[in-house]
Formats: sequence, structure tokens, C-alpha cells
Amino acid sequence: MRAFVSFSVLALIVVGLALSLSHVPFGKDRMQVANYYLDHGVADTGATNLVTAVVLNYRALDTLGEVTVLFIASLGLGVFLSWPKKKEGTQEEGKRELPEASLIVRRGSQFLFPLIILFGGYIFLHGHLTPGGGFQGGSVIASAFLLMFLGNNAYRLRHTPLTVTESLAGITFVVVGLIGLGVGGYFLNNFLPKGSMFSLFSAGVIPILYSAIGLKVGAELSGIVANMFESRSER
Amino acid sequence: MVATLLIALPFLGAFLIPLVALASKKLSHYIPAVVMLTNLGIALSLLPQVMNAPIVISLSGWSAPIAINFVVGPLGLGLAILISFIGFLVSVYGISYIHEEPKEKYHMLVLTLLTGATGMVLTGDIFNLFVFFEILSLSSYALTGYNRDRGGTEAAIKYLIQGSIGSSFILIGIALLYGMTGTLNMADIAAHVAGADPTLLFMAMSLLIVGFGVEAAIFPLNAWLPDAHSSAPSSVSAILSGIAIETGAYAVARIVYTVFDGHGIMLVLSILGVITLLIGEMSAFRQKDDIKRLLAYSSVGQMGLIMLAFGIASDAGVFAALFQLVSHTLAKALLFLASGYIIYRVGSKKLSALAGLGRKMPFTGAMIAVAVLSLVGVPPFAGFMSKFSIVRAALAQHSASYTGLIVLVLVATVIEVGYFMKLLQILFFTEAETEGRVKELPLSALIPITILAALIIAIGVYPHMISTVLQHAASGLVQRSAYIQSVLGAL
Amino acid sequence: MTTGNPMMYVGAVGLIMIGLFTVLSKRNLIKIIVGLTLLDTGVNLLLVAIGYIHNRTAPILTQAHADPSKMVDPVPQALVLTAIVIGLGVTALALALAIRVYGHYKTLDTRKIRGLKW
Amino acid sequence: MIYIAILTVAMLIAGLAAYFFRDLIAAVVACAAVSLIASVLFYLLQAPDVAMAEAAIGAGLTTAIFVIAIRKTGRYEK
Repeated sequence: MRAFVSFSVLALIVVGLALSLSHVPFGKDRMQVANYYLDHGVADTGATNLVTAVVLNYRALDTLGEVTVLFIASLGLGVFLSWPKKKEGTQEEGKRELPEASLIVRRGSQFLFPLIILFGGYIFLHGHLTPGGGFQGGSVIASAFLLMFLGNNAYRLRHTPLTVTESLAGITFVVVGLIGLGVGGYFLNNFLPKGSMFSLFSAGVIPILYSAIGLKVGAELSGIVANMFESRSER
Repeated sequence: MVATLLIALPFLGAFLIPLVALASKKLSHYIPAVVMLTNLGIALSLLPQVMNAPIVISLSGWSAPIAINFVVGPLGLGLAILISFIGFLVSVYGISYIHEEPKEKYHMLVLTLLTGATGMVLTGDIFNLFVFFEILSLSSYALTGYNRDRGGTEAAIKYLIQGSIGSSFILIGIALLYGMTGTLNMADIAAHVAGADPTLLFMAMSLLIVGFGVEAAIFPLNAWLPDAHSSAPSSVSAILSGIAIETGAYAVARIVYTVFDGHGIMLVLSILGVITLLIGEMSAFRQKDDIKRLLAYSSVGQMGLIMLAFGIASDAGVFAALFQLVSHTLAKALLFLASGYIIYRVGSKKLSALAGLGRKMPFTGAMIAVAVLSLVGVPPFAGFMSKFSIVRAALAQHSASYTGLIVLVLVATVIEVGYFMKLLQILFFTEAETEGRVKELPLSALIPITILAALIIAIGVYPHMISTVLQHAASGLVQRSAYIQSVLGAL
Repeated sequence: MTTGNPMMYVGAVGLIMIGLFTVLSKRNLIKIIVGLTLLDTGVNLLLVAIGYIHNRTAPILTQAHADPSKMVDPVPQALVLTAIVIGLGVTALALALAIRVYGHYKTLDTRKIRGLKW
Repeated sequence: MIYIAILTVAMLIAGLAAYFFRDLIAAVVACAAVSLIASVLFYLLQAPDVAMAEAAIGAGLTTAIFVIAIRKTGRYEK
């Protein structure tokens, strides 16, 4: 019965999608608004990566919303993975069932850690010029912490600095937007000079916003990874 | 310019809470209430201006189809007022009601949920609507399971799975719409859909309605609701039942009316509404055990009624839908807030445990009676006026199908009367098993409940208080070309 | 009717279907969440495929005199960036809940979990 | 063009594998393979930003948290 219902629902969707997509031919130019972005994007924003221009200028509010979604996810993880504290069970919490990793893995991960962080920082700082940006950079940073967790059994992440980074970065985003509101009359308006093309200090507020996003996403994802590692599945 | 703060402030507040919590945990619990009160003030101060003409705010400094824009019209602003008002009351209530740690996370999640709801009713961009919808729904998933007991966790994951399928559908719908029109601004899409292929149009619309319908609890998509609303902490149930599903209904209405001009499917919407109504009321009637579950099923029924009224595609119909939405929000928020502390005092969600409680805590009992009578539709409470206007709007259509639907609504009302009278009977006229008085609710709960009850009576006696705003809001939703013009004309 | 290669659409819709079918028919919570991520990936692929235009380059200027009219649509890419991150948030929350459910029931089988019959 | 066809088919096969594998770790690895191929497809669709994000988030971090979650629960689907 259930399989039958699922199958018929799926069949309905497949037919519907196929019929609809036949009217949206692949590879055709059907840009309306996007033409404006392509033509004026660089002049308007100073960012040579037009995806960044869209993400952080024309549709910057989506991005604020999306970092908020991650923020909520990490909050939710914090709620769900913290069991009510019991008196005797507390010292058990640090116990890990994994065997200790070999010296090479441990030293190697410690050696790679700053390099990966640096790489992540590079990715989000150059988000307005090259592919990549805050989300990619942030997830690279989180993967550095993941590596530390995998390589070192005793590795623990302090959550307070993460929380502070997270909220400071979020506040930076909103405050930059509010300054734009005060200076230019629009929320998230660009109020800094756009600079010359292809230089790091160009595109006005975009590098600031992308750094804030990079740090925020990095902190949130690291928090998620840390929470997952430190959680216990049972009381 | 001030209208932008309606969105910016909640974000700022949500990001501020963790920092404040490091300094003083107690202080951080007050932030949602403060933010919502400020929002309420801003929204009310904008109301006279908005009644004349909607304010269209473009973000990032580019005009309407280029960048995301907000349309602060009578409908959006009216709902934003409702959201910040209920949000404020629930935040005040939550300060003393929530006992489980981590409290500051609870307050952050409440604030983000309200942010999502406010953003959804104000935004004029369909992808932005999706993003705010995700903010709203992720916060609700997390809050549903906040107690971390068996029921809550289960309800949360059930809600999450169904909600995520819904949001994937929304995203597919947006993809099709973008492929069709090349733009994401709702007014711009609305201006372009007329010439599009009907299959494509229908598919995109169905996907979007199914997606938002999960949140709005339209009939086949509402399996999550009774679990989620009954297992969540009561303050959360109040928001979920009073704000979250209403926002979903708003999104469905916005999609159908503004984006697609879907006059062909209005009757379908009404029929789905009636089915939802009947199923909700019958399940509530059969519910003999759990008071919160009973209230949750009653929410399903009321959402069906709202959908039915939205389906009457006239000014009067949409007006009635919005009126019903307001009166349901007030009554259901009151009921959940009141039952929260009652359950806490009695120590059980069982209906039988509530026997004689109305006489033991007379004030709370009276407030509950007000809300219940309003939901049933007894004059002089708000619910009477709203149900009456739904019936009037449906009969004014002079069509056999709508008249038939109204007959079914009356049947559903009879069922509703049945179970709510049973609830009142248990509360007031059943001998209690134990002797002695039960302590009345604390002030932080009594004040919100009293305000809500006072509003229910005030609106019922003097409906003009809100009907002007609702009439403007209704015509704003029905008159599609005016909406398009107000957004795109502002180029 | 379709001038180009509709293979991308086939891939995207196929992935959406596999994801949906996994969610609808599997009984294991982790498997259901895997289905959700497959569904997400499929939707993202569909969005980017809709924004693709034949014989055009990525919307990133490499030299000052590059021709913007020879680039693909940047908007769906921006949307997908958002959608990917949202998908990760949902997945993380779902997994945390699954761990929690396992803590309560010692199983992830939806048939054995009281309320999870749908 | 033939590469796109091969990649798409490979992706769908990996997706089906994620459906059929009883071993959840294997299913998650298949899911990561789907993400990885999708990221190549994103690159071919001229979306390098998305390709990076999908590779880092979809194939990398998602898989990691899946594996952690599976370690905390049960490995086999019964």
C-alpha cells in the first residue's frame, strides 16, 4: 500500500517535472534580471566575481538569512546534544572509544592545521575576485578543526570563543547593513569606495561582509562538528 | 527607512543574545521581549502611512526587480503587528515558564522564529520568502524538541522530515518559476506569468502550494502538526499554533493570489480547507486524553476554515479569512499559554486531571472560557464576528458549491461545540478528585492571558478596531495589479 | 524541441526521485536523512542547470575587457550557494535529532518508534 | 558531451547505491560520491563557486557529520 502510494506520487512528480522542463529548454538564454547583473554588476559593486556581487550586494539579505539558518542549526545542535547533567556520569563524558592515532597522524594534523586555516582565510578574503567566498572558506576552516578532532583523541574545542566569534560576526553583518541604511538610505547599501578592479581592497563592503561570513560559518560549522564529536548517544 | 528596522532589529537581537548571555544570563532572556516590543511600536507607528499607500523598500540600494525588496503593505504590516504582539506576550511568558537549560538558546530560537515570520510576511521576493521560511521552520524544529523528552524529539524529527520535503518542493517550484520568467521578484513574476505555458505554471504553483501547505497544515500534509504542537513546550505551541501555521497560510495565499492569479483553483483550495476542517474537528472530538493534542487538532480545523475563506476569491472572503486568522491566533495563543502552566501545576496533560480546575483557579478558568467560546463562535467574542463574516462571504458568492461548503462548516462547528463544551464541562462542572485550591498562574502568565482575553472581547464587541486594516489588507491581496504596480511602478 | 543536452535535467530529476523514494520508503532514520541530502543535491543541480547557457563562461571576470554578455546566469548559482548551506543546516539538525532518538529508543527503525508511523 | 552523460549516469548509480546499501557507512560514502560528481557537474555548468561549496560542504563536511552520527548510533540498517 505504502509502496504503491509512494510510487504513484513519484510518477506524478516525474511526469509533471518532465512536462514542465520541456518548456524550460536546457542551455537557452532566458535571463531578465540577470542581464542587468552581467552588464552593471562590476560597475555597481566593484566585485569581479559576479556571483559574489549577487550574493553580497543585490541579494545580500538572503545571505544574512542563510547564516542565520546555520546559526539556528548550531543552536539546535547545542540544545539536542546536551543531555541533562548527571552527577556521577560527568567524568565519563570525556571518554572516547577510538584508539589513539599514530604519532605521524597527530603531528601531521597539527602541522596541517594552520595551513588549512590560512587557506580558508585566503578563500574568503578573495571571494570578490575569484571563485569561492565566505561559505567555502568557512567550511575549509571547519574542516581544519575536523582534522584536529580526527587526529587527536584528546582534542577539545572551547565553545566560548566560537560563540563570541559567531555573534560578533553576525553583529558585524547587521551593523554594516545598518550603516548602509544610515549613509545611503538602504539596508546593506555599499558605503565604501569600490576601489580599482582586481585589487584585494576593492568592492566596498563586500570583503568585510565575506570575512564576517567566513568567520561566522567557520565558527558555526566547527561548533557543529565539535558538538557532534562530544555528544553522547545515551545517558 | 524605519520599516527596514522591522527586519534588522530581530537579526541584531538574535546575534546579540549569546554575547549578552556571557555577561549576564538573566539579562539575555529579556532581549526577545524588548525587540518584539520595539517592533510592535515601529509597526504601529507605520500603520497610518501604510493605509494610504504601501511602502516599498529596496535593499542594497537597487530598485525593485534588481534587488530584494520589502513590500510593507496593509497585509504585511498587519500580520507583522500580530506577530510582534503575540511574540512579545510569549517572550514575556517564556521568561519564567522555561525551566530547562540552555535557556538562552531557547530565547534565541524564539527570536529567530519570530524573525523568520516577520520576514516572510514583509518580503516581496520569492527566494527571500524561502530563506525566511527556512529560518522559521528550522527554529520550529529545534523548539519542538526543546524539552528533549521522547515525545518532543520524535515530533521534532517527524516535523523536520516532512518540512524538509516541503521546502525542497518550494525550491523546485522557484527553480521552475525562475526558468519561466527569469526573475525572482514576486511582482515581476506576477507581471510575467500571464503568457507562460499552463502546464509549467500549474506544476510550479502546485509545488509551491504543497511546500508551504506543509507549514500551513493543509489536509494531506498535516500529519506532523498534532505531535509537534502537543509535544513542544506550551509557550512554543502558542507560537507554532498562533504564528507559524498562519504564516504558512499567508504564504499560500500570497502565492495563489499575487504570484499566479490562480482563480481556477480557488474552489479546490476551499474544498481542501473544508476537508482539513472536518478532519481536524473530528480528530479533536475523538481526543479524550490529552488537552494539548485536542487544542492542536482544533488548530488543524481552524486552519481549514481559514483556507476555505481564502478560497472565496472576493474581498469579503479574504477579509473573513484574515479576521478568522486574527481571532484564532488570539484565542489559541491564550489557550496554549494558559494550559502550559495548568499542566505544570497539575503535573499531567490528561483531560481527566483537569477536572474541576475552573473552580479551583477561577480567573484562569474564566479566561479559558473566553477563548473557547470565541473559537466556537459565540457572540460577543471575536470568533463570532469572524465566523459570521466567513458565512456571509461564502453565501454572497451565490454559488451552490460554496453554499454546500458552508453547510459542512456548520456541521464542523457542531462537532467543535461538542468537544469544547466537554472541555468546559470538565473544567467547571466535574467534581475534582482532590480537594483544595490550586495556586493561580504567576503574573508573567496572567498578564499575557488577560491581555489576550481582553482583546478577544474588545474585537468581538467593537470589530471596527481592526476591520479597517483588514479590509485594506484584503483588497491589497485581491487586487493583484495594484500590488504589481506599487512594486514595479516605484522604479 | 530541446536544442541542447538534456542529460543534466535527467540527472537532476533522477536524483530528486531517488531522494524522495528513499525518504518515502526507507525505515531507518539515517537512511531517510541520506535521502534528504540526495533530494537537496538534485534540486541544486536542477537550479544550476536552469541557469546554464550554451557556450558561455563562468560569471567571473578574469580580465578587465572580458565580455559580460558571454557569461552564464549568476543568479541560480547565488541561490544554490544559499541552498547548499541551508541543506547542511537541516542535515546537521536532523542528525542531532536522530542521535537523540537513538538515545531514547536504542533504535532508528521508524516502525519501532511509537509516534513515527506515517 | 559524452563526459556529461557518463558522469550523470555514474551519479545516478551512486544515488541508487546509497539507496540499496544496508551498511550505512557505505550508503553515506555513496552519497558523498553523488555530491562529488555533482560538484564536477557544477563545474562543467560553469559554476565554480557552487562546485567549491558542494565539494567542501556536500562531499566533505556533510559526510563527516554523517559518519560521526552513525558511530553514535547503529551502523547497519535492519
